[in-house]
Amino acid sequence: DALATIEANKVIRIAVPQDFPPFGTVGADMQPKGYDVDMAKLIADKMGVKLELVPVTSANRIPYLQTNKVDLVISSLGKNPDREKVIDFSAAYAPFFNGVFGPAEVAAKDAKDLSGKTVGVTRGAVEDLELTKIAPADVTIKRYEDNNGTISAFLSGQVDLIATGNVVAAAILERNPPKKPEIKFLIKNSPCFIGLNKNEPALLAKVNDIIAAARKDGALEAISQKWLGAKLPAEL
Amino acid sequence: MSDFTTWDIVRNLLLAARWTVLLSLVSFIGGSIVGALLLFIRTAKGRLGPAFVKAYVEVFQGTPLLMQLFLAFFGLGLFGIDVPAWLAAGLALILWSAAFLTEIWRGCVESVARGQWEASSSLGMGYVQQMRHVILPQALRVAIPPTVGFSVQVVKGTALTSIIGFVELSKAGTVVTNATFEPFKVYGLVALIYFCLCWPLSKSSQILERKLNVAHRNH
Amino acid sequence: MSLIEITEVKKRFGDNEVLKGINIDVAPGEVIAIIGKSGSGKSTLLRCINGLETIDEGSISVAGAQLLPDELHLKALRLKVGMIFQSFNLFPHLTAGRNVMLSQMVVKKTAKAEAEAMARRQLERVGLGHKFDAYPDQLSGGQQQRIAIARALAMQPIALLCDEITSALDPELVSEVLAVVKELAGEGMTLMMVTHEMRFARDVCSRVVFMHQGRVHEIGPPEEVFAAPKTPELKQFLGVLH
Amino acid sequence: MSLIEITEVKKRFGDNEVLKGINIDVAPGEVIAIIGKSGSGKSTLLRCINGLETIDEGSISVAGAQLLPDELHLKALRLKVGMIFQSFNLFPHLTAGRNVMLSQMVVKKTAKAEAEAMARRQLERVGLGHKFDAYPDQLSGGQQQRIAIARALAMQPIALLCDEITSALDPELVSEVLAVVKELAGEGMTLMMVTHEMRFARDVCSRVVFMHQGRVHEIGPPEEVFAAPKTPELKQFLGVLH
Amino acid sequence: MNYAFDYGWLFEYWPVLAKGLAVTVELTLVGGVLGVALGVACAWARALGPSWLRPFVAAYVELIRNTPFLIQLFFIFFGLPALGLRMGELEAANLAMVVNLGAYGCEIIRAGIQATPKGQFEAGASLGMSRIQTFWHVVLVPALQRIWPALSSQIVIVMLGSAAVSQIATEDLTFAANFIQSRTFRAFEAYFVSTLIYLALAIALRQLLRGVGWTIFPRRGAAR
Ligand SMILES: Nc1ncnc2c1ncn2[C@@H]1O[C@H](COP(=O)(O)OP(=O)(O)OP(=O)(O)O)[C@@H](O)[C@H]1O
Ligand SMILES: Nc1ncnc2c1ncn2[C@@H]1O[C@H](COP(=O)(O)OP(=O)(O)OP(=O)(O)O)[C@@H](O)[C@H]1O
Ligand SMILES: [Mg+2]
Ligand SMILES: [Mg+2]
Repeated sequence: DALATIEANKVIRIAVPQDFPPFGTVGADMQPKGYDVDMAKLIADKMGVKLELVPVTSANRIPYLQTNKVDLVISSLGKNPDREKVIDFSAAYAPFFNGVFGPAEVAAKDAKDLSGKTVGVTRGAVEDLELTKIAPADVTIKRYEDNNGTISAFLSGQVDLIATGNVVAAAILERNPPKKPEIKFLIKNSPCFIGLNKNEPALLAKVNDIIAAARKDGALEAISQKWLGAKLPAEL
Repeated sequence: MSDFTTWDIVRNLLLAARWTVLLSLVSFIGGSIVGALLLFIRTAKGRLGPAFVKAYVEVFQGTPLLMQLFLAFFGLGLFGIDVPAWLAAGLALILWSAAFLTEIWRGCVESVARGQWEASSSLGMGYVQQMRHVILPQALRVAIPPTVGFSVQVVKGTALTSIIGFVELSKAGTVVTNATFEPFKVYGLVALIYFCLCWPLSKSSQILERKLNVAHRNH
Repeated sequence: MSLIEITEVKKRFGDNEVLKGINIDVAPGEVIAIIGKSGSGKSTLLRCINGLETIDEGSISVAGAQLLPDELHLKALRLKVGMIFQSFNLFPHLTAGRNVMLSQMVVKKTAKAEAEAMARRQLERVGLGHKFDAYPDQLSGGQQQRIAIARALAMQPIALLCDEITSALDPELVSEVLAVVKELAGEGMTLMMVTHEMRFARDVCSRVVFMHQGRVHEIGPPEEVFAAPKTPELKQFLGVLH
Repeated sequence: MSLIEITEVKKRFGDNEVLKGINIDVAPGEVIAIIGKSGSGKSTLLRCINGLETIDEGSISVAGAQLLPDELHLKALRLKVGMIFQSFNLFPHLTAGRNVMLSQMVVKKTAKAEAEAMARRQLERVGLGHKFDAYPDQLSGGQQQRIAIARALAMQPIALLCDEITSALDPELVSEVLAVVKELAGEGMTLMMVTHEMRFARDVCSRVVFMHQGRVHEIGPPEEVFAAPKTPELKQFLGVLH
Repeated sequence: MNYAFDYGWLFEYWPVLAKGLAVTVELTLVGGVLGVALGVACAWARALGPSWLRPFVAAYVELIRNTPFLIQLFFIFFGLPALGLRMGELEAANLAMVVNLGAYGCEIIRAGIQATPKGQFEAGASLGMSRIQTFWHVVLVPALQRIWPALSSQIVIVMLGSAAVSQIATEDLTFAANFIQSRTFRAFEAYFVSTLIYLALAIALRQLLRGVGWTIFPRRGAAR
């Protein structure tokens, strides 16, 4: 029983990203920070145990969990049926304001308008799952390793449009690049979940309780404001 | 969103480069020891030993190092064997380097003239004595340039340890780029640091080789 | 009693039967010259006697002991029989002196001082006492070959096998090596040598073996073999050379 | 008129003056043997005539044309003068036939069929017509050297330079190569050859050049040079060899 | 072990794997052939070429050999467009492979050229061939034969190194593995399968190169 182990050891090990802003990134001191990191801190706090952050990538985050090297994965995980066969998901803990962005001269009001275009996206991220679902067959989706790849592909003109989070697009705009990503349309608001091993009902219940409480007492709202610059949507 | 100054970037990359150096040293030194053992087995008479080393080399040279690292860390984890990341990284890198070094050195041993084996045999020396006193001293001289040359591959190979959680130079570069979105600056610096680490190695390998060729011509 | 007894020795490389039943007995102190065309199996025969090749049939015994292909027997054999090669095969990373000392120290576990004394004695014997500290690549071919002889002698063998030891030498260096061999013969060393130096064979050897297609085609004292060759093959062979 | 005129040729390697003023005139159809100790400059002289080394002073002219060290003159020269080396230098990746065809096709742009016909003719001439498709490492040293001769002949040179072309051969193979050279000499080919085969030099050559320390020390018809050497150096040299 | 391996996804995702395999093979073939060609040209320039050319080739070789492949790839794919040179990810990956193998091949082939006995150059010269003709007709093939095993190993290394191209969205074998694991979270299975395919590819490639060696080099042991 993972929960019992955590409480006995007084330590919870949580996998967080460090190359996926704004959910996980680093400061100038190379310490992890971001939405997912704050969420991890919140959970450790509420459980009253020490937090051990384990930085992961999209390639190894699930193996970390499956080999019991971490107890939870908080890495802006999106849900799909295949994934649910392998691990369990908590209640949603974060919204994801995903949109398709592109330069002013490219017109695209909804998914149908992407037809014939090339869209860049970060492989395995929520927007990858969602865009793949809604895009017409003749859209070319280029899947890059990380946000930097996606953004570089956009800035260097390798793709027409990108699908990414609002905050990432805002970060590009901040640099005032020659090519400005403007919002074209929002992808269905798909939330993120915390991942944990199967057959850990106690831990799952505990995490869900903490999320529910955090939503009530405004802690989650505060994290959302801090990292996404937006209110938590009501439907979360 | 980014609070990195250029100095922060350089500092963090240099700090991460310490891992690159440490991992390189471990894998090179360990790889040399294991490689030397394998070399003895590979060049000895008999069937089983050489065949084993051959298969070993085939597997470690025929699969991506990334996967070897992945399997050493997570694969063993699946079986409930909890190896710490540094051990898995060290192990995989050592086994990987050993495979290459054994092959490099075997070539050098084979480059020693057959007459040297025969002359030492006819003087009554056994296999280990021949290797120790006659073959290796000659092979070693030839082996130094390609061995130093291979160390460059080791330095670059350590980049793949990020798959099991090491934030060495390459990974630090990725992490910092994803915080700053300044790929050209960051990757330029990463390339520069790699170049500073590797170039002295390749250069000295070339110089050694040239020396050796000159020495050879005097024969 | 014979020192080296070679009985019905056969040797194949794959399908190629290189030695087809060789019989030679060598008495102590004999000097045997082996002559014959390229490919007739001369080198192979010497290499078999020294255990560098294993024989397929027949037997070879040296000083009464059978040649067997395991490490222990081979080592014992090689302490009795020294071999010198066409290409010298000195160890290039060691000085002349060290070349001569090495096998004594490694194989016989002779103490260093003793090995060195022996090395100096043997180098003196081949006329190269002053080259003790020279490296092989600082020496002429003739000098290198004499060092190789000293190296073999330092193991105090009871017989020496020489495979075309002057063939890789410039013509003017041949005589200095042959002089050393002649001296050894004079001192009673048992010698089996493959050679193209017919004049030397005639002057120094007690018997000449003419090999042809893996067989001993003619054998006898040099006067007989050279002056009155019996077979057309030997006649032709000697004709070609002169 | 002379075919090859060598006038006051000097050649230095660094501080080492290897040729110290050589004068030789070779008439068409002459067969010149060059003899001398190792290091006396024999090879260097031939290499200068073929333009493989540039000379420091003096002049060399072949068939009236001066030797100049630019690609164009060199190529013209080499079409006139062929060279054969001690170590054969056949191209190991090409068959005997291809070895002979290559330079015709590449240098003279001869059509393939024609080059092949020429190659067959020349291989026939050296007695190796049946080895057209053999690779060099399938051939004996003597055969390889005869192919090298055929290769040079296929370019239809007016003179051939031979540098110790039998020194790397086993004794029994020497005669087959010398037989080919003798035939060439008989057909009137101009030849300059460095050789250690004194008997051959005596029988076949029109003149013998004895080189000593970078100079032509004695020159003359073989009867004179061999029977009545004038200088002690030549006496000593001949003595060593016999 | 409490992990249950599940290869059910293979049924749905095998086209992704097949495409990945095809791309990796394509990259290896194009990179191998053009890379060796570039390597030969550079080796010629460094060993025998005009002296003004040598420093440029040397700089190229040093630069490539001493920096990671991934970064070279990034500069080609994201950097060259800034200079007006835009290419798709497959072309960029191909170019990176060629440039990379070219540099390593250069050094290997150069060693082969430098091991050519002087007599071969002289024989060529004395038959009237120019330096280039001698190189092309006389020196090159035996030089390649001499270093063929080393060159083969390098081609296999470059093939395995091609995994990095997945980072610029080139859909090679590693991309396929990553893609599949990002959808199914079956990382072990995906990586295990791709590793086996890489191993099979490496073995097959080595056999292929041995075969190529047998056909272009007519005689074993001809060059030593
Ligand atoms: N290791 C080997 N493997 C296969 N065949 C061999 C080997 N060694 C020798 N042979 C063959 O055995 C035959 C006899 O060779 P050997 O070297 O004994 O001849 P040789 O009389 O010494 O000739 P040479 O005068 O050229 O030295 C040759 O046909 C040779 O090709
Ligand atoms: N490329 C070179 N660089 C420096 N010195 C050389 C070179 N080639 C020859 N020499 C020197 O020139 C001298 C004459 O050499 P050469 O090869 O002409 O002698 P040789 O008469 O042909 O001797 P051999 O009979 O040994 O072939 C020697 O002292 C040799 O060391
Ligand atoms: Mg022999
Ligand atoms: Mg010479």
